[in-house]
Amino acid sequence: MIVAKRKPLAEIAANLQKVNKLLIVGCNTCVAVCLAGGEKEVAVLASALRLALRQTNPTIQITQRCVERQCEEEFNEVLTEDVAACDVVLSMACGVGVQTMAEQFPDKIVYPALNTSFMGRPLERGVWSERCAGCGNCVLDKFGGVCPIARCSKNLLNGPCGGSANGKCEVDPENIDCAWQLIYDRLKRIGQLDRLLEIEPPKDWSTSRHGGPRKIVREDMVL
Amino acid sequence: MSQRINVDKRVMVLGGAPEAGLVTQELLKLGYFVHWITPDEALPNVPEDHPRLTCYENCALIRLDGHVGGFIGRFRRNGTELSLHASALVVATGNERYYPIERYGLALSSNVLTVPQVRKQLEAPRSTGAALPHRNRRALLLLDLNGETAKEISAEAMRLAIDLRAQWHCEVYVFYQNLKVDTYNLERLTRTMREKGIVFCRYSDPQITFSDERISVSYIEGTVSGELLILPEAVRPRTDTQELAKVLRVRVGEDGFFQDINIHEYRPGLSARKGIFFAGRCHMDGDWADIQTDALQAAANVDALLGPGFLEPEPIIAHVDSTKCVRCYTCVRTCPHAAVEMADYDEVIAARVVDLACRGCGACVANCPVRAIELIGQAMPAWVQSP
Amino acid sequence: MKSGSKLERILASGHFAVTAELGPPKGPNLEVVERKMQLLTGVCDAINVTDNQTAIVRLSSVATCAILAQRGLEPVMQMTCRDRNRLAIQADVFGAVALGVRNLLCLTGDHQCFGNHPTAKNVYDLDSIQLIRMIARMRDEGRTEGGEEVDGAVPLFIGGAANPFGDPFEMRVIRLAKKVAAGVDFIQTQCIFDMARFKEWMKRVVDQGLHEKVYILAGIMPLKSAGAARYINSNVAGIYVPEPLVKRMAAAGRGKAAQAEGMKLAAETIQEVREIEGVRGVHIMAVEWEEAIRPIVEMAGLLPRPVVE
Amino acid sequence: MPERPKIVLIGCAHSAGVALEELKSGAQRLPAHVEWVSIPCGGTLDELHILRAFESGAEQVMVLACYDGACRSVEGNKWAEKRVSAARALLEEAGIAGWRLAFHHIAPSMPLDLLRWIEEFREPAVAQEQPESSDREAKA
Repeated sequence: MIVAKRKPLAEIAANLQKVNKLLIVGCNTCVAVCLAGGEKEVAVLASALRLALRQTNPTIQITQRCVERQCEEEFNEVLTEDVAACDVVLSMACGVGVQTMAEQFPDKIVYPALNTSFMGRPLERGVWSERCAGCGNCVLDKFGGVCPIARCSKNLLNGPCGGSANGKCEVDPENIDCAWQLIYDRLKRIGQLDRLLEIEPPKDWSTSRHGGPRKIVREDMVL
Repeated sequence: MSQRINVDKRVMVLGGAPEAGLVTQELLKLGYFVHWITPDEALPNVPEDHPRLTCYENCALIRLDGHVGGFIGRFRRNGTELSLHASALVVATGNERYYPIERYGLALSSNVLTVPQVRKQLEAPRSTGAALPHRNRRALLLLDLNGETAKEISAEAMRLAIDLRAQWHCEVYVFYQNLKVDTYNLERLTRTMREKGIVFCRYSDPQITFSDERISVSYIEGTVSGELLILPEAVRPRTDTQELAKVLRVRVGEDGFFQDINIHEYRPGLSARKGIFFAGRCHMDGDWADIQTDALQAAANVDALLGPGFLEPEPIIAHVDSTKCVRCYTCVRTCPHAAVEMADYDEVIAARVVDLACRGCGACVANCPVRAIELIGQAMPAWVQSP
Repeated sequence: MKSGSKLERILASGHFAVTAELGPPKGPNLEVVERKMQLLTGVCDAINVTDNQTAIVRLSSVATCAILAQRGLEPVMQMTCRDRNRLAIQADVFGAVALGVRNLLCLTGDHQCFGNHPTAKNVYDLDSIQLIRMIARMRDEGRTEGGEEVDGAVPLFIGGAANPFGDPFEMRVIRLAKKVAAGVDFIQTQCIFDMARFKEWMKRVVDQGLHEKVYILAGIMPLKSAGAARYINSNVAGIYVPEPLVKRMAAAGRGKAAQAEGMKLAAETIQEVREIEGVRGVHIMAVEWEEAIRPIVEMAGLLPRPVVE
Repeated sequence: MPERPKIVLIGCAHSAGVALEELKSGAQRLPAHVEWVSIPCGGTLDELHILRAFESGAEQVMVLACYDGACRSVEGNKWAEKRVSAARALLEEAGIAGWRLAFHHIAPSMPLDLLRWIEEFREPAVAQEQPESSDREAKA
């Protein structure tokens, strides 16, 4: 899923000093599941903003809404009246949801309330870890199911750098596992250590963000 | 929503420790049907042909579904799987004994022996003509060496000391650090020991030296030498404790035994999960008398729960609005009572709080990211909802 | 001869090579370069010029190497994958060759979080093994990474690094083998303090016959003090100074006495690695302490340096 | 008697609630400016309860939960403490001093401690009111 985290309150509040009617819109998909932008976080943010603005903008009116999936226009249609009635939309969705709102309601000011961070998974309640960099050309088959692009700090494709110690990455030994230690351990376990001997050629990054904004068209779904 | 549910008087007792037998016997006496199940080869002291008892040896729990009043245990036995139903479950798997060589730093030899080893020599039948290896010798018994000796093991060591004195006429010195005599048995044993002329020596950091055939132990007031050093074994959780706790969705304490007793709210032996009880050595340190008491208490706890023949939810319980749930598993991962699970609501899969298992703590409510859970029966001031 | 560089000629003629590291200044101050060049003249066979080492911005290795080459010194240009993509790397390599550089050390590069621009975007378009192979193809096949013909020759002696002390240990020899397969000519290792582990690694290298395919120069770092050793242990992943060495440095006291001990220790380490099968030279990294290099090389009995045709 | 600033007390019914009952049986009462909110366990506490209490005019909020090892739901008291930290961080971001939110472990046998905490809670409020006085006026 997409993992995000709320921006600092002051940064959000800074954009709202002159706003009379604010609409906060959460999203019930990824950001709800990663505890960043569901109904609860919308309510907490609304309350915290009223407190933060009580001196400089005490009359602000805040409406709270949540939609099923903010990146789909159809789900946002229920918001039409609320959006029309507000001055500013504060989106608690990922960056995709924020832009959907901005595209769907082109005359409205839309601000983000979250920092969208990565595609990852929960390791335990309250802990999420990055797993995929969306490079557009999956290499997990070669690396025992551990992605060196998303999980090695230097996205190395031919083995660990010298900064791997005790299974940890020197960039942050407390929090980052060395992806190459994981790859080595996995390949050993599944009997594919021979894959390590192959020299992986320079990656074709054109399928990633480096090739420019991407679009997928599935011809059989387009009439 | 407060509904009574009738429950069977059917209980699973898990584990082959002696206290499991006591729990079983007591439950049978109280009129319960018992499935007595152990992963071990055999069960101790099985009552003969009891119509309400079924026994399963070599039978390991691999999965537990359901909740209080309707647990379904899935077991593996001799390569086949079987399911057993019960309204409650008592865990009495016991503990594991071992010689803590790393803690003691002393290797066993002909004159450094464990309590059970000496006991075995003591009890070897005279008719075999075996010599009495340590007769008339001076024995040094070391309790609490680099850590506390468990109570049951201390009691066994003390009984050994008394018997060595009586049967082999040994001089016995007992070294201790912080002798706990907080049970009737231990208190009585220490009194008997003193009466029999056994000497107690307190140490803080004992120095143990070996020269020729003799062993010297220094204690606070001096040094004693003898020919035989006796060391008690130690106990640790059974190796399958963690795994079993995971299957049962109950906690283990920091020491690795099943969850500690909550002194304020729980009677001894209640787990945080309704309908699951702990009995004996799998969760406590005590001598045999304490363990017996605990086993009877476990049976009484079961009876307090199931005796009336029905269960009903507590006055405050959580309830999930399945149409709002986004299936993030936060509540399932949060519930300290393992009362929340993903469930099929015919049309949607969503979290469900099992009414009978819920204790109304509200942790799921506060953590739910989409506010799909509410506490039924709990009123909050109006300002909580709208400022 | 693949490149005809002086370093290659020294190694090919069987001499025990000595290379040393020169850290460029944090700005265009040529006086620093001059001073360091003087310190290193005549004490080593080639001079490594670091490339924004530990991700701290410095005078570029291309420019510094060009200056060294103009003065008739033998530069080993270090090139990391952190700051440049495959276009920039190839362009800079062409430039360096045009300016007289004949040795190139291909590195992954320290992560920018350790340097003075921790908020920078890194590149890592290539990794060091891909870089080695790209340069080898430029030299041997006359092709760029993209497959086009290179206009002119690229006579480079290609180096790589190896860290026998990083984890997973089993990967360390595999990685060396991959570098050899990619076309590396010489290897400069991470600083050696844990001699037992280095010997274990070298044994595996020799067992696989890799020492016959690549010249291995053992990394040497003189310690200035016991504090420096402790700093390495707590701050540099993948290097470990064993406790006896830390104690030995501590026993030497402080200041000049400690420095003298550090130089002596370095010279002893050189003598010890010289005895190991497969080690063909040493690479001395005296970070911002280039004054130490001459006495160390002298103590190790490696002066004067040989002259090759 | 001048009106004292409102304090909201949110506490676990099993510990703080019992302590309050004890107070009443001793013929003592909570001062009038204190509003008691009973929750069934510390686990129920939501940071929103705290924020809303401030929004609805509380000057101070005190959260009371059981001691470690005494929570009927094992870790409800730990949840309460976490929520308080999260709410305090938000309040400070919103410009409300962190001391206005207090957390105490409590046992049923501690009614007098509870009274004392409430008294002590008030005093620094007076002492530290100055720097924040303008915002209080603005609100009034």
